[in-house]
Amino acid sequence: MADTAKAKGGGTAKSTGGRRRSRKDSTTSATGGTTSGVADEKPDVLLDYYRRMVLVRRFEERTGQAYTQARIGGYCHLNLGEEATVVGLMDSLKERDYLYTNYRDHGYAIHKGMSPRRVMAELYGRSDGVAKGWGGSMHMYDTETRMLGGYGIVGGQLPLATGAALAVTYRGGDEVVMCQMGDGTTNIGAWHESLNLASLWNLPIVYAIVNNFTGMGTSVERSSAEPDLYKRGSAFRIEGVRVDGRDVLAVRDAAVDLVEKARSEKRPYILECTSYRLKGHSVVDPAKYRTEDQVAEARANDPVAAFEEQLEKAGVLTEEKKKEIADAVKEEVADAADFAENSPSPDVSTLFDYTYATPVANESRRMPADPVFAE
Amino acid sequence: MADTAKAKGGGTAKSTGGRRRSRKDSTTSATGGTTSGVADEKPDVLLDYYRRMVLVRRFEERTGQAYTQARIGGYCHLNLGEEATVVGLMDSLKERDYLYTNYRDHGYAIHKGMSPRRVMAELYGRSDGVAKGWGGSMHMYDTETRMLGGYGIVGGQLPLATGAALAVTYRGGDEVVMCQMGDGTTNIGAWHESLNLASLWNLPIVYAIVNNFTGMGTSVERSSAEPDLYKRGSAFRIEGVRVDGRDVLAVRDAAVDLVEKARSEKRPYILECTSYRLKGHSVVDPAKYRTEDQVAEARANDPVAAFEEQLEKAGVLTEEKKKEIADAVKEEVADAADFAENSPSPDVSTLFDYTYATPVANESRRMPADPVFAE
Amino acid sequence: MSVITYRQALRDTLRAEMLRDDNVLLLGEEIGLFEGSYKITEGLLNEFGEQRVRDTPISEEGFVGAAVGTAMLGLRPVVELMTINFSLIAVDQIINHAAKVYGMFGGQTSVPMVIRTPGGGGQQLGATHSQNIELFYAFVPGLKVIAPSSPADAAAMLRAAIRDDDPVMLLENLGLYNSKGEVPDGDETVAEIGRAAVTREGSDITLIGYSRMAAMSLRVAEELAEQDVSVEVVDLRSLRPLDRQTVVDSVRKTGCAVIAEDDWLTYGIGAEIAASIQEGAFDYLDAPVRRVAMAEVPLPYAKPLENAALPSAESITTAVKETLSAVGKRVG
Amino acid sequence: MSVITYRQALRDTLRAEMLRDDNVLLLGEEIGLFEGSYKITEGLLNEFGEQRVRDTPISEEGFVGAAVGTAMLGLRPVVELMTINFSLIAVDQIINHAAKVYGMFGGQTSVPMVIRTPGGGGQQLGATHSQNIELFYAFVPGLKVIAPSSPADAAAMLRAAIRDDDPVMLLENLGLYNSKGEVPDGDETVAEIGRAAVTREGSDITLIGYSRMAAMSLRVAEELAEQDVSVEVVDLRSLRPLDRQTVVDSVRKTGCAVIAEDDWLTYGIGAEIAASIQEGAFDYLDAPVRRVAMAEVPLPYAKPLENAALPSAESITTAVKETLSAVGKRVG
Ligand SMILES: Cc1ncc(C[n+]2csc(CCOP(=O)(O)OP(=O)(O)O)c2C)c(N)n1
Ligand SMILES: Cc1ncc(C[n+]2csc(CCOP(=O)(O)OP(=O)(O)O)c2C)c(N)n1
Ligand SMILES: [Mg+2]
Ligand SMILES: [Mg+2]
Repeated sequence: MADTAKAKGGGTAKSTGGRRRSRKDSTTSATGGTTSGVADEKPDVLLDYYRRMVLVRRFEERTGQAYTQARIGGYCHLNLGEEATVVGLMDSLKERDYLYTNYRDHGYAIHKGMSPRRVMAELYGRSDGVAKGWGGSMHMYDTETRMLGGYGIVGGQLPLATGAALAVTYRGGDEVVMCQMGDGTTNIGAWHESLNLASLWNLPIVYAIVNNFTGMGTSVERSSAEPDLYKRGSAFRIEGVRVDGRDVLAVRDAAVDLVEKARSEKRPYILECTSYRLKGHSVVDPAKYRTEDQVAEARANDPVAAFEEQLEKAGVLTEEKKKEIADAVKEEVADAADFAENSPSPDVSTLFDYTYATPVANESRRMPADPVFAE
Repeated sequence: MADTAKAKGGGTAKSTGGRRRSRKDSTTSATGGTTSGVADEKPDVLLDYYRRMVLVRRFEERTGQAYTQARIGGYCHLNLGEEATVVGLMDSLKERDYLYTNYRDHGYAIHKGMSPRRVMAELYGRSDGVAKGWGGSMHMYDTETRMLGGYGIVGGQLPLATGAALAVTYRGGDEVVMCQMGDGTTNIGAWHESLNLASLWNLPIVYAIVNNFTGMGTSVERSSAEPDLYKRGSAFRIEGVRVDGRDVLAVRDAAVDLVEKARSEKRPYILECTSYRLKGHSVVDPAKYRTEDQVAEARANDPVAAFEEQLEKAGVLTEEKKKEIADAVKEEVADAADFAENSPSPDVSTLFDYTYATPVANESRRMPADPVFAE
Repeated sequence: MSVITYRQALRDTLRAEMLRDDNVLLLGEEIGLFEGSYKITEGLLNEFGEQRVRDTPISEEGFVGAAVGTAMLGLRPVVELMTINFSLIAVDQIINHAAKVYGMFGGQTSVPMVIRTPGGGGQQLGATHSQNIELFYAFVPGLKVIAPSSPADAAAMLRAAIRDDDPVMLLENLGLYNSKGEVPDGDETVAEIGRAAVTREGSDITLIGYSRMAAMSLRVAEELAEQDVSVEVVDLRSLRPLDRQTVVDSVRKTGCAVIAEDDWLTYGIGAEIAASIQEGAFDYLDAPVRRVAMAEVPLPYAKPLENAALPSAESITTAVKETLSAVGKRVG
Repeated sequence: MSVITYRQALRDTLRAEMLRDDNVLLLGEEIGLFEGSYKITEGLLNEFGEQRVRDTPISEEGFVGAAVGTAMLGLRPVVELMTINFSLIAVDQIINHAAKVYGMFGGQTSVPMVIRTPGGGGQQLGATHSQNIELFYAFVPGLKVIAPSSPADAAAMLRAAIRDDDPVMLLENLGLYNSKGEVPDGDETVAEIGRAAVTREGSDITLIGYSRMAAMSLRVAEELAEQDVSVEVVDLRSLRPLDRQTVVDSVRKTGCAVIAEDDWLTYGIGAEIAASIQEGAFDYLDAPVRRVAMAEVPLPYAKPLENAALPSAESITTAVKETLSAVGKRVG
């Protein structure tokens, strides 16, 4: 179920097995990936995962709407199609573990523990937002739940997350850092420098690659000379694993395995989760560059629909339960939107509140029309 | 004789064989590496290589002296201990091939075809220098011999060299680009980005790593999570080869092989040459951080002494011939130094000659004490 | 004469230059199949193929440096950096390599390349995606840095940049892509890099801007004209070299000046303009040169905060009026 | 009171701060075994071990970013960048991350880190290794940028930087490492970031500099005193925030000013100083503010060219004398 690229300490870096999986051959059923091991998992857990996935789906749909209505501004990237990956990854982390992500961060923020209300309020740029309206879609952050930020500069989060893992070892703690990124991100220099440091310094970190097979419109094959991304750790003797990111249990199992290895061994790992982006790169991208086949393929690989179908077949998800969950989630998302709508915008008087943490002499607090020397 | 990390197009990236060679186990004789295949090579060629190696040795010794006498300024890094690597690599290139190097570039400049006179004049900062005194030790450059520069920013030459190879394919040419660098350079982001591009775009380039086992004072093991540097191409499906850089014939053979493969297949390759730095990182570095053992080991691995001994034993290098070469080289180096000494410094009136190639309106030509508006 | 957008002017010029010269190639993220984040390269992959319109991985340092390498061999690459914020990843290749190769090696090899990249705040993109850091490039000898404010200038300057033998940074602006203006049909004007332009004559005060702020300054001047204020507008057009003389000549005439910039004030582009004016027009100045610029904060996402932090037509108008009253000229 | 070098002041302070606070750790290339390219960290690996004095690979972006990450978790990393030229590789982590984390996330997590790095031309290091690009950091809100010119300031400012909760760039200078000065024994002064200092009082003219140019300005003032010229010297000390008031107060007193900087003139640090002076002391200025700065070229290696391109005591003296004669003050 999972491909592995081993690179054990001391030994020779080599990539074992790992038959190249193209988008085609990883499509295992008409309605997307089959979730493995459903029969062996507790129904409660399965239903909870289902609920969480539906929550991401509905939250993101609502976000898309609100963006179209100009209630949300800036760049806005959704987790549509990546719900199983988001839920599986987040369930592998303990509360004390740290998370860094890229700008496609709403689902992670919610499932690392932020309330959908405050995430939505951030999207609306309101003062009750998780970053008080200073960050917006790309920059969810919450010290309490240890989600240490969504970052908009591709690859920017990698050195930071690596440093967080260094701080953990410096203090002798047993937290793990997870650093999420997209496939395109493995081509930037910060990837190389960060993974080298993490391996050299034996840091407890899991680099989680969400491989949706494309950057904005550029495919993995056209951007990565080694398109089997989990194997790229070979340059640092870091072991990598690839899982089907439409399979929430597989993602969770692989993530738990690597997170706990990272914790006990103090070693970095790579986890690649393949997935399908259901829509364009960001809300405004009509994705004209996709062929009809690709659109159909993505739709056929909808992880929420597939998981739902499977749970229904397995008798875990009854019609009743499904409706109950649908209603509860609908309510939760509507409540989040209401909360956001009613939260006040940050006051202009706070404009200079967050330039410096330690107050400093002669800081400029000039507004654009002010002269430099106030009389 | 050479370790290989294969990564053939289409197949799975994997590192084959390649037993880890530590400094210890690559020491094959008391006086450094034995040069392989001496018996099979023409005496003339052997003597020529010997002469070239001696030329680098004497040139660098003279450079060190001149630096100490403050005739040369700035940072100054010598090829002492890397003579076999320099000569072997340079002999693999055709005149039409391009070369990019780091700042440790004197030997390469000479053996890519620049006259020692003009290289020394550059070191002296004189107008007959290869870069008219604008570059200095770290920045040898000559359009004619296609040595497209020594670069002082670690890793800076990699994207440039990669781009040169792209230009070659854009034009349908059959030149190859060689890009030299040190071991420490494989840890910088530009390495990753460049090699990924070169593999993705099928560029005819050989990345030549001179592994002298240390950056300034930091060992490969303390800086590279994969210390077998030739294997780092696995992240890009680039094949790598390691040779004993004290063995001029082995370096040449491996380099010729990869350069010609790069030329015919339009593919990038990695060539790692292990070698020993006989002195400190730069002329001013007393290398106090080296243990006595390490100093002794480096001295025992002097490639010039070893090659000399071997050629003598093989009867190729007679006492007479040795003296003849010694004298000729001594003469050549003395002549270079004289030439440099007598070359005029660039005139201050040329200060604004090389800011722009296309003249431009309102360019500043102010000297430090001048007002902005000349009356 | 056609009225076209700034975007269209750039695209048409790119296309024409590619038709004119086989050595011109395009490199950048998502410029091919995706047709450019801001669609400047729409249709070009189809027309010219992958060799000449090359999608790159997300590797700004790598592909900007590679472009420098191609230029060293005589090609004329035009690189798109998606926004100027991402140029920070490539800044070593731009400043330590593109800008140095010609001089550092004694003038042997020029680097004929163009980097096109948009700046501009006001799109709610947050602190890391809204910076105006043209200063970093304008500061560096060896680079040429130009910033068109109109479709006609966009075309003429891009043409000049591509034909120039030095590395040229062409600063575009998110807020200008859809702006329209007249461009003569079949225009072949090649702008002279290093020249500012007086885009509106006036006698009461000099208002200086570049890129979007030059366009905004023109609008402010038009509005003020209705209040009988005669504003002379200088569009810097070129940040390096900087055409101080045109600025100073205007201020010698009007006696006072306001600078509109959308970067941060302290050490921003306007600082040099103000410093130059006081040097070149000392005896003519009737009031201090005023600067209108961003508040000095990491730009917040929330719209009210962002609006407050950025310069606007209103803030420029305020500064102009206050300066006029300082020199004793009545407004309205 | 001991007379020690600037280098020693830095080293002693690093050591004392490490002893004081376990959260202080050092990161950088060759700072451990090699003891620092310029020996600022001599002996520290031996004393504190690898966990606290960490040699890094040549990966400026990676380890500067990693330092930001450690700071986000409450450590207080002090990073050495071998020279400011190499900071360009890390500039995205400095500007887009270190400077943004506090504000972009609404003030939740501060980034208490220090980046120490020397600048300075005049060592024949050529175009890429001789740049003074402190401007890039001084321009960015969210960073604090300080530049000591004496051993006492080096100690007091490094102490302040380490104890400050924001990212601080501490600019050292190759030309100052061996300079000596008095530092009180057992000194515990914590400099106030954001404050300039009048390092010599005078009445004829204000001479403004920072780092090596502040030290050089003092020497020029001393020489000119022998010619009966009374030069007031202002050492900026902090480039962001910038203490305009101290500068302007001095100029209001003297009526004229010269700025000495060793970066390029156009858009250099001095531009902001001149712009600020004309705004804050307009009615007091008797002559234009003059700037002495590098010639605008990629700095050549050859000594005569390098010497000609760089500001010197002579060029500063010339500008001072010319300014004095412009305001009608006799020299000598
Ligand atoms: C350094 C940098 N370069 C370019 C961009 C513009 N950009 C934003 S997202 C993106 C694609 C990223 O692809 P990937 O890493 O696969 O993540 P995905 O969006 O698919 O989740 C690009 C190029 C950026 N934000 N930062
Ligand atoms: C980006 C950058 N960082 C740091 C330096 C300082 N530096 C110069 S040489 C060097 C060591 C390079 O080691 P290696 O690549 O192994 O080459 P070697 O000198 O051993 O030939 C360092 C760190 C630099 N020049 N550029
Ligand atoms: Mg992707
Ligand atoms: Mg080395």
